[in-house]
Amino acid sequence: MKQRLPVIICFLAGAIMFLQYFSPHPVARSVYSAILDYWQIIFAFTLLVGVAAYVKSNLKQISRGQDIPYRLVAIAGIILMPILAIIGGIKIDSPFLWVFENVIAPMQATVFSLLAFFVASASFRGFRARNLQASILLGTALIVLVGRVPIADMISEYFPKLTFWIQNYPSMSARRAILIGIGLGSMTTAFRVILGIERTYLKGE
Amino acid sequence: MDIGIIIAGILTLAIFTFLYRDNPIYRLVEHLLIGLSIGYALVIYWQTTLVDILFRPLFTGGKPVLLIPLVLGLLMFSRFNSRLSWLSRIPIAFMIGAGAGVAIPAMLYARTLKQVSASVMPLIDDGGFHIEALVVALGLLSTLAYFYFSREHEGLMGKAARLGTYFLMVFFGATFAYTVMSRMSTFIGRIDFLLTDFLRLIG
Amino acid sequence: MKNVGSRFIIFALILTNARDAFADDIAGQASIWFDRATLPTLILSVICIAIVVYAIRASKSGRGITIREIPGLAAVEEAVGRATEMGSPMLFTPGWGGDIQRPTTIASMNILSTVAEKAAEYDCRLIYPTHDPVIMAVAQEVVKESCYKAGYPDRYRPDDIFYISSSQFGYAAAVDGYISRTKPASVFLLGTFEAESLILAETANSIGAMQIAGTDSTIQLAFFIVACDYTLIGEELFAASGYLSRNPAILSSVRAQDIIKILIVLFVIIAMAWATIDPLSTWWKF
Amino acid sequence: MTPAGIRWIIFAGLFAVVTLSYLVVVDFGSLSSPEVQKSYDYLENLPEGAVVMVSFDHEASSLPEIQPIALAILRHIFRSNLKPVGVSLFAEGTAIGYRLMNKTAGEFGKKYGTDYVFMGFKPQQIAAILGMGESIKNIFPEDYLGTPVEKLPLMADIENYDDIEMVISIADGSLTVHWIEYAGAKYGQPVMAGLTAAMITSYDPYLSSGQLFSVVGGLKGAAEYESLIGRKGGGTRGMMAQTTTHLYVIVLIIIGNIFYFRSKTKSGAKQ
Repeated sequence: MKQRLPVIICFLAGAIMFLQYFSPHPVARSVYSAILDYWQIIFAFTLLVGVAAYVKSNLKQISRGQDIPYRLVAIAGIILMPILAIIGGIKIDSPFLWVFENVIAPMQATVFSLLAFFVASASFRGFRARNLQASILLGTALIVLVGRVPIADMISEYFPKLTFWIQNYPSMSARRAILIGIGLGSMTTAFRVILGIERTYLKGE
Repeated sequence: MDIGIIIAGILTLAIFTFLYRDNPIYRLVEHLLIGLSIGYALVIYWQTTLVDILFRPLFTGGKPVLLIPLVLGLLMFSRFNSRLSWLSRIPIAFMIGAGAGVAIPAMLYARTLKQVSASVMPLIDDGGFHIEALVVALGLLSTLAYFYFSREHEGLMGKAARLGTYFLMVFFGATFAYTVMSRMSTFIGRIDFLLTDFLRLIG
Repeated sequence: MKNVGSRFIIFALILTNARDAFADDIAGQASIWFDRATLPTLILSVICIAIVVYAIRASKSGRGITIREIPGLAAVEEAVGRATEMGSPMLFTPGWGGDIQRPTTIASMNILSTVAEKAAEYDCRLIYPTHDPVIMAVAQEVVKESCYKAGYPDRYRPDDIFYISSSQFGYAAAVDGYISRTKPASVFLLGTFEAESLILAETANSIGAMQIAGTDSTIQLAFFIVACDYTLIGEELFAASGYLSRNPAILSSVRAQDIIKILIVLFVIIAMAWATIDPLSTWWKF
Repeated sequence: MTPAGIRWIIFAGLFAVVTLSYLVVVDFGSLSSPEVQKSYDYLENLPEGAVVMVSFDHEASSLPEIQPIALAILRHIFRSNLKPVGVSLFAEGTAIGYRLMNKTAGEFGKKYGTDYVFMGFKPQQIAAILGMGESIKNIFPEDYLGTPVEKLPLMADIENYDDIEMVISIADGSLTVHWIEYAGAKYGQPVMAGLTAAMITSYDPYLSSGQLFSVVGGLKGAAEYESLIGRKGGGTRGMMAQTTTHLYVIVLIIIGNIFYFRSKTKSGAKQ
């Protein structure tokens, strides 16, 4: 029961979703959109479970006296946003949106911009001409880097064209092979899941 | 000056301190970001999912069939009880199964059929010999040889797979460089905010 | 002519993907149960499924399957050994881009189960942060099972497998923080990654961690190749999960994938020759 | 030197390079690529009063790159007396889109409701895009501020895509694909894109097949657009920094290799 019921449900959900792909029939489409809705609803509940587990583990750490200020800040943040939403709604000029625009968004954008630094440090140590493969990696990167800024046009009109050619032919062909491989790997994995051969998610007793 | 800009500016600088090393200031804003973004997600999912597609249609729209996802969703809470926790496998099995069912045809169409057929081009036509067609075919076939697992890469197969790695390196080099531009733009944008809005050095 | 063909496919895609949005639009074709534009996909699906079934059956009849060496797989053992030796934890994260129904995440779980078993055996701490609560739930089950299998059920620490923020850069900032504070000896970045890939990889490098990465996001592969010690490229991630777990079903799927690849190669060669001889032919276009 | 020391030098160097080159404004002359020119020409040649839809399909984290593109295009729209209808397919882009439209409308003295409107966010993007092909009022019965659509004079004459000249999707991901594949393929609605640099190559196939009308991509695209409308902004200002950062990365790669070969010959000598 503990094993078989989930396997049966997994098979049914998988088989229905597989078959509906091939059908434009209104019944097939409404089944599809119902399953999508169910999926989103279950996800939202799971989010509640995940957040509850996160809060619980933080409270545990606090009671042990570990990292109290940091964990309090995190919990305060989790509680603050729903309170603001209840008080002022989530539309324009609400406190909820103000916090999003002035606190969350700048922090997210700044974490994103850390990438510029990591791109620089990775370039410094990652592009070394150790062997032929690494030299090809290095050479291609240098050509494309130059080809992407205004000075490329000043050097030669062929520079941007060469960049474009590399991107569209040799580089694209390798990308396609990677995509084909991933497609096949995903397909066989999904197939094993539906048939109940792959039961990683059922582990643990 | 706008209090929002001051706060945003201070937080921006606080995150940049991580570049020096991990420190209490970064740690504090990191936890602030985690907490607030979890809180934000809770509100958004509550409103756009639970209220809009579950509670409202269920209780005021007369759609009792939505009791199914409601029960499936509630089963996830069984995880907090070790004797009942196996029940949470039912909604998980539903999600994994549905995802796998979509994945088979979608992956085969977008990632296999489309990619294979886009790679087929005539080598010679009215326009003469197409070196591009040859390059694409060589690149595709040799990279596929690299991804051939059930044989060691020796002999002809080894040579083809080796050629495949060269194509892979061209792809990785080009992709890396292409993305540099975007990453730098984001940082330039933050500097713009700091210099123009926060410090007001630029009018 | 070609244009008409491609437009038809796009329209067909709408029919099959858009669903509920325009029920009335389809009303005239209400009796259609099968969308002919998806025929090539259906045929390919049937062929592929047949090959997978064949390969799984063949492996059951006792023919062993060996797969070529994948650089980086031997490194998994090394990574666990390194962490044990240094007395430091290991960190495993599946990236921000995936969710549980993505096959890549399942492959990543299979590798997690091997890593967790070894970690339990050597009593090495394994930290698993994720952005997705469902992935968290499944990973907890997987690690718990691995600890049982290794014979040390008491070494399962559920608090080390946790959810942190569904926001991309909230997750990135948090994992960065964990890496800098717990200083793991080995870091596994296996799953679907987006822009956060390089933030994590460079931070892990800065504390001197050994890194094994693998993803199906083609763009992020470039960053992993440059920044990590070992990178599993696309399909290698799937093959690796079979190699490590020695699971005959996965290994025979890898064999099936290879058979399909041979068919693809034949198709491309024949179609290219055909297109060169008869440039107006379009039978190979989907 | 320790690896950490080298990292700090690299990081400090990048900070210095960007800050200094941002303070210097260098005129690269009139930059222009065919794609940006095509976008500009199209909007330039629309009659006054024509309606365009601007969709803010991006998250907050990519705002630094997206904002200059959005501002340049919006300024051109208002300057040419076109009437934009703003929407958003991403919850995070909604408030940002509203603010950007208000800001640029204010610069040109445009009035909300008659000269521009902002309808807000709709989840389930594909359903929303297809639904607007039949009736925009059905999808957005009220605007972002909660005003019923009947009270917005601009919306009085707008039924569906037939009344909209162009959809401009400003995106940092794959949402523009939905506009192309649903509004474009099904309703024949032309689609233009404002994209982050990282996304440009992903859209090449749509561009070459003509399904996507044109692209304004990355900070460089924004700079080109700014030079076309004759109003310099974040794009132009960032161009010098964009160029120097690329050169900086190239220099780092070269120095990295010099280090590598020197250490290799040294260790070779010791053996």
